[in-house]
Amino acid sequence: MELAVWVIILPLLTAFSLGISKLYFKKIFFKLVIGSAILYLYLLILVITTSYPPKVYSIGQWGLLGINLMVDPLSALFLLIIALLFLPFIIFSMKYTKCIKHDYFIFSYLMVAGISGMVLTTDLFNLYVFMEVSSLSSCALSLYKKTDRGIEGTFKYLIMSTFGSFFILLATILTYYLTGTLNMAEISLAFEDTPFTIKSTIMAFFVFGYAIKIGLLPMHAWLPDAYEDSPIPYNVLSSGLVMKSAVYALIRGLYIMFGIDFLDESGLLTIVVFWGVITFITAHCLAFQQSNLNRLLAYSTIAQIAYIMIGLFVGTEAGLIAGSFHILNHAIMKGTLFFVVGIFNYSLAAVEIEDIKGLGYKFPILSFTFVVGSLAIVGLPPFNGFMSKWLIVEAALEAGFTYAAFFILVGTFLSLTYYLKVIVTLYTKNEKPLLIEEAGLSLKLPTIFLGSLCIVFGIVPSLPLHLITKIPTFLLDNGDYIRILIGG
Amino acid sequence: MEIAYVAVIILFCLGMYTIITKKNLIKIVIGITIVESSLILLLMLVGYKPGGTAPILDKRYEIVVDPITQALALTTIVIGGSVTAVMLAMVIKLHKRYRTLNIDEIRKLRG
Amino acid sequence: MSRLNERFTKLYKIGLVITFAYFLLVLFYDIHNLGTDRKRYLSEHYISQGVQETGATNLVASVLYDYRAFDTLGEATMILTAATVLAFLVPITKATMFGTPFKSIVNQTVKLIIPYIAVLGAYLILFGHISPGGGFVGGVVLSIIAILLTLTYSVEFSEYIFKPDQKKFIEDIGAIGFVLLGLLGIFTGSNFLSNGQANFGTGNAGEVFSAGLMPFINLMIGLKVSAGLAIIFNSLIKEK
Amino acid sequence: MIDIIFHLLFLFLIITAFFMVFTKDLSNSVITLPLFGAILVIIFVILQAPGVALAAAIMTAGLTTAFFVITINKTEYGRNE
Repeated sequence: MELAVWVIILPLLTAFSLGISKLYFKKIFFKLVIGSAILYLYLLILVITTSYPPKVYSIGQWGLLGINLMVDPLSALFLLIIALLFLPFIIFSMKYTKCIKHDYFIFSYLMVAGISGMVLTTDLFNLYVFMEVSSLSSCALSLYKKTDRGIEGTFKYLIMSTFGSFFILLATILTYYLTGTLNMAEISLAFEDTPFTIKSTIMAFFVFGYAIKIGLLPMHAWLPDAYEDSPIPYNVLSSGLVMKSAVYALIRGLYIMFGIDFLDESGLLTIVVFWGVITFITAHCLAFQQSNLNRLLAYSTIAQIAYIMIGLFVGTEAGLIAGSFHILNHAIMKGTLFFVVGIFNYSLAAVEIEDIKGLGYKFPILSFTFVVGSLAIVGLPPFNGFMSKWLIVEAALEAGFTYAAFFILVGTFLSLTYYLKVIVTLYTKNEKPLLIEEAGLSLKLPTIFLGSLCIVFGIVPSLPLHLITKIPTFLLDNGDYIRILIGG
Repeated sequence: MEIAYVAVIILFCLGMYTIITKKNLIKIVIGITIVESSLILLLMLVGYKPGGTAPILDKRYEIVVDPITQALALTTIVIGGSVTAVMLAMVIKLHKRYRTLNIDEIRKLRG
Repeated sequence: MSRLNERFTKLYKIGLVITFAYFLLVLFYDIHNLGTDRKRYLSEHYISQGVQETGATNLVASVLYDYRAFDTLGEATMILTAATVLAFLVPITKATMFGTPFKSIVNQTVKLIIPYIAVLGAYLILFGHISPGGGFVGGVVLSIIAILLTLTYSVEFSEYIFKPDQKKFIEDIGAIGFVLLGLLGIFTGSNFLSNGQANFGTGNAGEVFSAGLMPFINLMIGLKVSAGLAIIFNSLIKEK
Repeated sequence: MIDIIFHLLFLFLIITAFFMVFTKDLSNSVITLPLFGAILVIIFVILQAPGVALAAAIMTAGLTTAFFVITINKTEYGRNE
């Protein structure tokens, strides 16, 4: 069980030693990055496989006095996403980033350390600290190209994420004031006798703070600007992990500290489902008018995360399974799409949709992966997107949110239209000769790997599902999560 | 003691107002510093016990102020300081590229 | 038309903020008079057994570097990230700062002050677990030396004294040292970052080398923060 | 006696914050920032928090003001429109 700590320490140690290798040992840079990425992958797989009966790892052996780490099936799912996305990200960005490489990998290792810290900790303030680490290093990555628009978009991203963190910090301080502890399990025990109004206000602060970071409706304007001029491999990690870690922190905070019956009683479930429906409708409509590929995918990320929120906040066990499965699927699908767009950008600096006219015939495999990815994200039958979207619709119907289920189907057709727009331009004939810089294998391999994962998880959904079906046992009734954490 | 909580609320809302309405980039970063200082002040108020002494236990004291909030406040100060430094670096870069500090003009020039 | 629109959005935002302020006032009022039986068992434990368990008389340092040392690790990476971002943002052609040529009086006084600042910084770092202060505050005081050099003489002179590569190296050494000290807990059989529990000899509370690994953690963090903030200040000055 | 000082300090804190936000000239509001930080440090000392007072004195009142002054200098110094 002490491997859980290494999941956080290893990326930190690599980031620090990369800093030193930049100065004195320039030769070992390549080996260091790849070696630690592979070691990290192996470590993650070890931690995920030994994660089922969750055990508690207390930092500094202080038990409930200090900070504890715990690998719950939900955090094991996020470690699986890190495992699936991080190595392709490293291989892809080895060749993709032309300019200084040391800082790029220092930031990416710090971001992954921040996210894995957030995912493993059971302490409220530690969650806030690691969220700040991961958001600052993701801002650093997003302004890597130093273009005017990139810096402006990142500035808005940093302002909004700090604004959201203030609300989360305010809520953390108030929970500490009311309960006297910072450990989530003890907070939920101590929250039993706080009056209803105070408890729901603190919950409102948490939801508002995390909604800014997730990009729900009124606060989503910063997301497309942050994605526009940032390096494409970073977009993969950002939409696959950074946004989702905010979703994770929200789910962990609400389900463990407040408990499912309080969420139901305070009406939060219906509010968030309604909020999700409005968000993905507007996101799909806005995505339709986009001509820039990155902005289009950014709006589609907002919509997909709205689906995830609907799935997770339906409140039933099926909803939790569907939402978590969609978290995994969306990370893979968006990863393939962004990687393919990255290769088009790398080979002929394609940014707008018109630039990729007629590429279907020059890059047959890549365009096929793009079609697979976009059909999966729209939610057509043979692919994994369909599986999770169908489970979300089923859970929404079962829990009585019929309007949500209906609007998800409407959303599917809306997203079909703008993805078809891209696919059609991909395959229309294009006379003018294109100077193409050949994309090497190290760019194609990650894309094809993630594309094939789309198909595999679509046809054999039981592969990831046997991990995901264990998630609701620790979230819905937070009793045994608390028993393990306090007993441990 | 109530004026302390009232001051925290006023500072928090003043900082939030500055972030939302002010057009000048540096004023927005000042607003963020104000909100952050108000949260640190709130942390100190939460941990204060009337008649308590500082948490340096060189001798036995009967009432001691809560050390946890001071550790959290130290962490928040350092985090806020480094985030402000990064923001100000971006403000300088933005000013160099767009020759203005007004956020609306930057949006117009962005194209 | 935009004047009216402008006024309307301003009023809308003021209204939003005022309702939020009233909302907070009601919340704090409820919390304040609820707080008669506030449960404070965690801080009671730290106060009563803090000195025996960790050996540090400064309870804030014992919470920061022993009970919740993981927060401090996260926070130390924050400073490293900010320093790397700012060093990365500096353009190749450096900008010169306001070149006010100081008289020799200022140069002389700076030369006299610097040793005292160094002693003060070292005191704050090494006595972190006895008197208020600690790794972060001492580190910032130490970084003031580099900042004074940049302000009074010039960035080139300060870069000549403390080369950027050396500062970056010290920062990374400090960070790795902190993690290795944490790993020391694992190698001796107990968990990560364990200081008080893993009987590292907490000694008697008042002395300098008393709280197990805490003086060394303080030292590492002090080095790291001083180098990091020197890098941050210099790259902000060189920023164009 | 201490209560009167306490109330005055908080009043002065709020006045400095309002002045910082609503002055037209930018360098005025940046110069008021260390004043805001200094009052905050005094309040922390009264609230029995020496470690935090030290850190706030150096970080918010000291270094952040230096960063603001540099930013003001770089942006206004270069203003040529």
